[in-house]
Amino acid sequence: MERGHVIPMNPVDPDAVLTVRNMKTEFALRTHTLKAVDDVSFTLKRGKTLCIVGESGSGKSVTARSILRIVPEPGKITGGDVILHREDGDVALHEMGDRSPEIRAIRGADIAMIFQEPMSSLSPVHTIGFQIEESLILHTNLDQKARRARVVELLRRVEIPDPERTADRYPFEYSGGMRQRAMIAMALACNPKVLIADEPTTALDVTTQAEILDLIQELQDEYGMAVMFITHDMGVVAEIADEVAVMYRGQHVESGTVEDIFANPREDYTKMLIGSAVRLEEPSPIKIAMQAKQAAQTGQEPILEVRGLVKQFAAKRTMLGKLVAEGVRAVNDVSFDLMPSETLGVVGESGSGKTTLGRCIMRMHEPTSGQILYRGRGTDTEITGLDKKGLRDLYADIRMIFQDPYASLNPRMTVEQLIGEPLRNRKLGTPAENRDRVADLLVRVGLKPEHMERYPHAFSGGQRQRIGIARALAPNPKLIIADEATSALDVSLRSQILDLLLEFQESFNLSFIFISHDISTVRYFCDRVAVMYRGEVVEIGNAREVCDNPTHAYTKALLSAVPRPDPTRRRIADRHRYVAKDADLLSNGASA
Amino acid sequence: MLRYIARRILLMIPTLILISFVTFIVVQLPPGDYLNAYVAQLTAEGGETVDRQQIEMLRERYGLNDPFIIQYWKWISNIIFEGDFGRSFEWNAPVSDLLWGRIGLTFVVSLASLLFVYCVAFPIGVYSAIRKYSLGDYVFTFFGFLGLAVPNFLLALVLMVISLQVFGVTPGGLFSPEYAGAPWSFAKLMDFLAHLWIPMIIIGTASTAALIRVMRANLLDELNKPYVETARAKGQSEAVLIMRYPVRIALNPFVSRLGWELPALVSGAAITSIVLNLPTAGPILLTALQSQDMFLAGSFILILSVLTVIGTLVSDILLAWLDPRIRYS
Amino acid sequence: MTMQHLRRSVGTAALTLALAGGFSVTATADGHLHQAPMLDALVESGDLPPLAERIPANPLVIEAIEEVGEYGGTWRTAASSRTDSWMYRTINYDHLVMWNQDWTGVVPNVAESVEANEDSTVFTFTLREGHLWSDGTPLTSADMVFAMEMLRDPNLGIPSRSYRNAAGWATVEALDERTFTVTFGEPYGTFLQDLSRVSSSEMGDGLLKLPRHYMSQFHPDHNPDGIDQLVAESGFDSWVDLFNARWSSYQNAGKPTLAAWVIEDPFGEGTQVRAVRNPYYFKIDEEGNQLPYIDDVIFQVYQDNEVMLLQALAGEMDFHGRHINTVPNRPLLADAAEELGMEFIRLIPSSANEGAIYFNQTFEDEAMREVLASRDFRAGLSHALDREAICDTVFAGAAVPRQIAVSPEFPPLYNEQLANQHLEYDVDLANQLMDQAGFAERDSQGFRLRADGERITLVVQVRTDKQDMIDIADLASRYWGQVGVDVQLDVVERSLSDQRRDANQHMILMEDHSSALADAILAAAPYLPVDDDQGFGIPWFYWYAGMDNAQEPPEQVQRQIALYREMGETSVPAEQFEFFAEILQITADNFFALGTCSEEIQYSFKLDHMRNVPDVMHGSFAFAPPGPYHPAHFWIDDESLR
Amino acid sequence: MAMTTDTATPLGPDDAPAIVAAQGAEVASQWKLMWWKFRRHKLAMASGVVVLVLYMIAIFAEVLAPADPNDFNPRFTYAPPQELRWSYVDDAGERQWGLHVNAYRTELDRETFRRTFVLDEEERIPVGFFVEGEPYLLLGLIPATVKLFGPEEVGAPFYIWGADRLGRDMFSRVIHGARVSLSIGLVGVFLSLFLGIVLGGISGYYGGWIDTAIQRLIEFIRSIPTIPLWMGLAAAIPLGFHPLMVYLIITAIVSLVGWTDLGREVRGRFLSIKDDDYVAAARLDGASEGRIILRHMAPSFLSHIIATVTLAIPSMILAETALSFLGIGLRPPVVSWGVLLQEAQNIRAVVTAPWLMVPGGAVVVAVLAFNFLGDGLRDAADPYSH
Repeated sequence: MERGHVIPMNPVDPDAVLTVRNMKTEFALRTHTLKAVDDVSFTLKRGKTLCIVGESGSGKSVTARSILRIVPEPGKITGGDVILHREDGDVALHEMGDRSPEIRAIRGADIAMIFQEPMSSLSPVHTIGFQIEESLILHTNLDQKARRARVVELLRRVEIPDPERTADRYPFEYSGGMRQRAMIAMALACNPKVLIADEPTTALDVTTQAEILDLIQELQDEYGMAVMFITHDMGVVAEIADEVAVMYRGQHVESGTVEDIFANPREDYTKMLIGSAVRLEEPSPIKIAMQAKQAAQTGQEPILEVRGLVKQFAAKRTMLGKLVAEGVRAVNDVSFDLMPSETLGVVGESGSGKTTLGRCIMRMHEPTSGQILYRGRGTDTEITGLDKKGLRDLYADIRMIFQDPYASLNPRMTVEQLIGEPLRNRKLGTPAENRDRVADLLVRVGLKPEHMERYPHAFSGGQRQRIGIARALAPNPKLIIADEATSALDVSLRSQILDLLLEFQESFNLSFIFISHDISTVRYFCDRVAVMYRGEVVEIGNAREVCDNPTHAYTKALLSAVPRPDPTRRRIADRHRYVAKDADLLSNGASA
Repeated sequence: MLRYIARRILLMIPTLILISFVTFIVVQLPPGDYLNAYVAQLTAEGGETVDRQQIEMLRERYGLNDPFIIQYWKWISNIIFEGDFGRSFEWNAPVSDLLWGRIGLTFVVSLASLLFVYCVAFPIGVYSAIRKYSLGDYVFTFFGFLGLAVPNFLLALVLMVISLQVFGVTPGGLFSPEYAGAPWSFAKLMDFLAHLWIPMIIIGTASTAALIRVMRANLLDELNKPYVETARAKGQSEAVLIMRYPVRIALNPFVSRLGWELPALVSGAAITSIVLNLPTAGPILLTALQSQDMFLAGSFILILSVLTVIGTLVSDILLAWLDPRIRYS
Repeated sequence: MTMQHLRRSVGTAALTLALAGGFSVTATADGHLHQAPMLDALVESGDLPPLAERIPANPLVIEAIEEVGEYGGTWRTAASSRTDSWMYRTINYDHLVMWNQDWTGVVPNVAESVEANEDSTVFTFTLREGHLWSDGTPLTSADMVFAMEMLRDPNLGIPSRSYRNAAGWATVEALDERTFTVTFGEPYGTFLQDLSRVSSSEMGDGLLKLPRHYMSQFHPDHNPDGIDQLVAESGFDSWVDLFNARWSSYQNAGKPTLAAWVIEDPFGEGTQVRAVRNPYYFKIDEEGNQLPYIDDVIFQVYQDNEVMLLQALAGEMDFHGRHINTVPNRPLLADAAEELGMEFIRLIPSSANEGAIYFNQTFEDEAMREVLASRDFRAGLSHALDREAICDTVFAGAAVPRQIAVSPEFPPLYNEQLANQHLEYDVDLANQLMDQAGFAERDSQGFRLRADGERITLVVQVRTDKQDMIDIADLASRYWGQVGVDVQLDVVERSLSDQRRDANQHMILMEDHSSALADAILAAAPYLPVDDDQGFGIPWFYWYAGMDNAQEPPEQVQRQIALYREMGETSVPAEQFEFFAEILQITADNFFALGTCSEEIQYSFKLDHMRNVPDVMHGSFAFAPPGPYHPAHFWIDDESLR
Repeated sequence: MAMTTDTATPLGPDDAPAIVAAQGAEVASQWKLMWWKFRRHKLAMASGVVVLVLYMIAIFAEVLAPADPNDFNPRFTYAPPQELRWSYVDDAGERQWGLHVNAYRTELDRETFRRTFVLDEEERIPVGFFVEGEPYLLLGLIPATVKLFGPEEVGAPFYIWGADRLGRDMFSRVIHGARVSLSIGLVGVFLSLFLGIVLGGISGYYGGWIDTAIQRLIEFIRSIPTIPLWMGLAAAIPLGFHPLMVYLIITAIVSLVGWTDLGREVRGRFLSIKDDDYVAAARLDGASEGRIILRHMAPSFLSHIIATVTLAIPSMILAETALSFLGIGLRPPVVSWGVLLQEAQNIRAVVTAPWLMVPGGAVVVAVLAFNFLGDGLRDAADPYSH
């Protein structure tokens, strides 16, 4: 297909650092050959950032690896040219063997790469210092002292506090942000011409992400290297890209300058990507309609009242009383009300205690103190006081949607068994009736009744989350706690799922507690929002207000760190910074 | 690190108490006591008759009529407070005179086998992980299991017969006759090493397979961890990066297993020693158990167990030294 | 060389053993004495007194079986445990008296002469003049008195059968430096024979194993001041433990001995025991060479007889006669013999039976005892066995069918009926006998029933350590099954087997016995209940020995015991045989036990270069081969090995 | 991981998982998927067949064994194996077809006391299939006399794997030995599995001090060298016991040590699963504790347990042989591979009657088969991992 040539190639472009032409990479799977990279071409220019954007399975990471010829088994680079333009002339990487000394001389020296998982991408048993130094050993002939000096300098450059000391620390002693900085330092060790960043911020909190993005840009300005930035987040793209290449299913859909792409995308897929990102910038139309209705009916009493909820995780001790883990106040004196058919968003970064809050309400964690009053069924139910039996009944009213659609569905049960489980356990109706109910639910969540006999492994992530929702709805609940329900999904799927939830909220007037680290989804989905920081609710109020003009400093910082899918309104650079010295040390990359 | 060690040592204490107790139960289980066995052995071959009242007096003297717990307390308290392991009836000698030399050799042999096992298992494990499902992988695996499948004692006997028929020498024992009585000397050491390898291999074969599998499995897990890719992206060469990163990490479980291998090897040594006639704990322990020479048997089992517990400790410490994550938490 | 006078003065039966004429050193061929070259240096340096001062005035002169030998070399052999009689028989068979080589009687050894009184209660020994322990200390009657005191000491419990009889411990009196008496409460006619045999305890002749000047330090009565310190140093808890540890020749090199070789590397750490020449040994050859010829003896100690066998097959055993000289191993050794230059020595077997099956006549259970007591039933069982097949299978033809009896090779006591009654395989006869015994009734599965209608189930108790017996029992049970008798094997570890037996809990006991030759009298248990080494009447033995749990035996058994007591009053073998023959006749009539096979072939083996070893020996354990053939004068005819 | 986007593996969430490739995988249960995965493991498949065959042999020993394992025959002690022949040349020089073995001519050498066996080319012992034999009870109930194959006239000398020191047919003995040895493995494993699941389960599910205690216990048991422990325990068996009783006790002893591995395995699985989202989900679906454990948790570690169990069996079998070797295991007349090996445990066997070591071969085959099978099962145990 001719799309490969969408970028007009100018071989004598003076700024061109790396040219990729018609690259093809295939994975020979047992059943079929998967074209992970199918005829992709692009050019990286000095001091410019090329964002490769696409959803999971679009093959963007494989593209990056193909350049360095480090495609994992059973991947094979089957064609295309990769040419590195150096002062001393062009080098054809595609002619080098995967393990040849030539390519190795280029890896880490001319072209460096940073990866998504800052934890697992660093060896747990070697000091950060050594792992950085290794590149120097490989590509420079500095003596040990010089290398050490360089390492310290690099660490200082990426703003690692007290580099002399921390250089000898192990990755597990670093926080997520610090690790990623260390990775960057490692990549910069030999002043590469090209920096390939593969989803470097995906695993990080927004504030941390903002800082890392900052850093990368600074460094780019400083060293004038070309950056190839791989991401799935249109917001990030808008923030940092000079040029954008969109990939879908291994193919190069379209590319152009960031402004063009956002202003007038040509391809439907691109439109969809940008569209679904932009939609989340505004409250959902359905929501607005509902809120209008609700405005009419007033004077209801809340379906759920939380008062002074505290969860103190006990310090872990060994038999001999040695302290293993410090006790933490994951949830600290949290109070709020939840109205019928209202949605309360809970936002916060990892470690803010939002997940714990949700689980405390469900009594999956025992609250240390505080009250949880549930008014779902006429009488008031003091959840904290319920016994096992009482809880089981409660679980019919209050349901949960989990974050990970893979982990939360037992792979060994059929869809019918999964969705039917709550019905069966509550003996609501005969098997036959339940069967019909399951079929009905499947249709409602956009699946087919004949999917009942299937097992989860037959479904994609999005579909699984739908199954999860069906399971949550099965016993006609009144309140649903959705813990990062859409975080694991691709952007295009998120809005679909959220809309689906909204439909149900409308038809069953459900109440939601919607836990998320992602401000945009909250804005899109929630009536009110509570912002959590270190176990406390620092701000709570109408979603729109909180999102548009926050009062609390932290909220400001948080919001201002969120990248917007609009290249014309870049703002991360001049964002608010919430000064909490050890904030960085506290957030541990992945969200809890 | 020191605190970690201290803690582990503290944790050993209850285990040790339990061990000593169970040990004593075990040696007490068989019906009758040493004197029955003694009399039986004397009257064998139509030989001796013994003055029954003398036997009764002996039984009194050795407190064989005391209740179990008292006997246990006498035994253990003597060991703890006076380092006195009691007396071997059959050998007419203090247990400690018989104990240490043989225990020593037992552990020399066991550790030698341990060394052998690890030296064999490590490279093979790495190889068959990197060359997964290759011919070599299968071949090694097969021979590994073969070693596991052939009973030690059979292997020992066959090896001996072969070495007799082929080389005309009997490989039994750990020393040549001329050195058996002699004090330790360089020549004796050489002679010892010359004898060591047969038991070493025989005992080792049993455990090798398991360890190969451990190494292989762990390495397979590590091989496609992101940090390997990081190193690759740095331009490190395959050989170096594999040894430096995944292998280095896969080493931990490999090492931590060391503690569990030791008991197995000591057991293997016990059996093999009987066939190969090695002056280790095995043979004397067996006779002690059969002749109900309880203090001797008990002390042997106790010490062997204690040493294996210590072995476990050592392997844990080794692990902590290898893996900073354990060291620092 | 030595000869035995049987003097019968009127009315008295007394026995004297003495050295004819009393040899003197000068009487040797060239009138000079010679010693091993290895000793010359020591004598010159003065570390050792000259030979003449080291040996008795009248040493025991050994008449070589083949020829006068040459000094030097090592005798390589093996042992299996600390209490391995092979060691007693080879390097420690020096008792006061010993068997003569054709096993017709007893001759002096350490003792120069011995005399028994009329009723065999008092025995007077005379030691050799100038006889010294291996450390040069003189051997005197005082040693004997001390030793007896130790043997009797109830604290110690040193096993020593020879100095006890039914009436209890002997008393020893010193008449002078060299003469002493051993006195018993009751007649003990077989005392000297008993003294000549080895036992399964290393003690053997106890009087000679406890040198006073050495052992007395370990006994509080003799070393009241020093003892505590010694105990403390030794690491033992009590003087008893210390003493018991020290009298063992095989565990401490220190203990002086009279034997030809002195233990140098004792049992313990290593895998071998080594004994070196005793420069004070009291035997010389005809040419006045002090024995032993061989410098040292090395016993490799093995846990596993198979490995021991390997040593033999590797040609690293000069002469060996235990553990591995079994019929199953014969083919292997025979194959190796050719190239190793190995010779087999025929042992005249003393096998009363390899599978003696005792029917407990005093079994608790009434109904069952009735069955066991029926002679016809037992005879029936006996006829039900195809012994030819059994012996062929288990012993590859090296054993022949026989009841428990004295072997034809020993005419004085051979009893045709005892040996061969009910021997032939005849199923019909077997059934007929059992039917007429009153056990014709059978149950649904065709098993015979007792009077009370219960099935007869014979429980045969066999020892784990005797594979042959287990096999025999296994095969026998199948034959008995064919005549409708249900059998259950109860394979039991030895000490447990003995416990049960002594508690009279066994129903049917299986044992093996030598005592088919001259030793029949010494180990008479298979024939009459004078010891617990039998399975037909343990309580009867208690009755005989005046112990608890006794039961009065039936009249004919009492008759046997009476005869046995009478026999005890004479020390004259010929007379003893008369009494015992009568006892055996009663045994034959009682038929309390039935035999299966008795071994015809026993052997041991040596390498050609091992000289002065006879090619035929008496094999009986009691005879202690090769002891009576003077291992001290064995020699190695091979320069390279000397 | 919370926010998974595509890493190195091209199989992101929205490529339906690879396992779906196979026909009808959407509705394939765990066990079907495991079977598919296992099937690809050729060696394991083969081993599986071998194991199956072995147990068949054990069950139908009486039918397969031409002779009673305890039938002795004085004339054929240490008889070497006979060669099964399909044809022979008759007196007329014609080649005749017919399965047979040749009889021996045997004599006893009075010097070496060895029986020499010479194959008698003249005398043929015709061998047939489904021939009459000694009567026996099939599976312990059905009386029968038919043997799969054997000499056509009952009791004719027929030793295709030779005879032992009492002239018993090794072939029949090995076959009967399989019964005891294999069942010891099985029974032992189930005993230890029971212990392992109960204790390991408790330990893993409840955690806390119980966990610590049980972990200590396991640590303790594992720190005692097994052989001395066995020696002690086995020495303690009242030897008057009926062979069957001894058999059970021995099994118990063997498994007493063996359960610790299983215990750790079970615990490990429990711990890893009990915090999984889908277990939490089940709880929120109002499932009872019992149902959570049995319906939701058990299936996911059952497969792993099965694999571990399979891998545990060989060690049991080997343990039995070791005990028998020490003379503290099973005893004749019980026939087990261990017992047979013990009888081969002498120089004479190795040198002059190597066929006595055939049981060793049997042990090796069994152990290998179980190991490879277990390996395959372990690989297939989790069909959902990519």
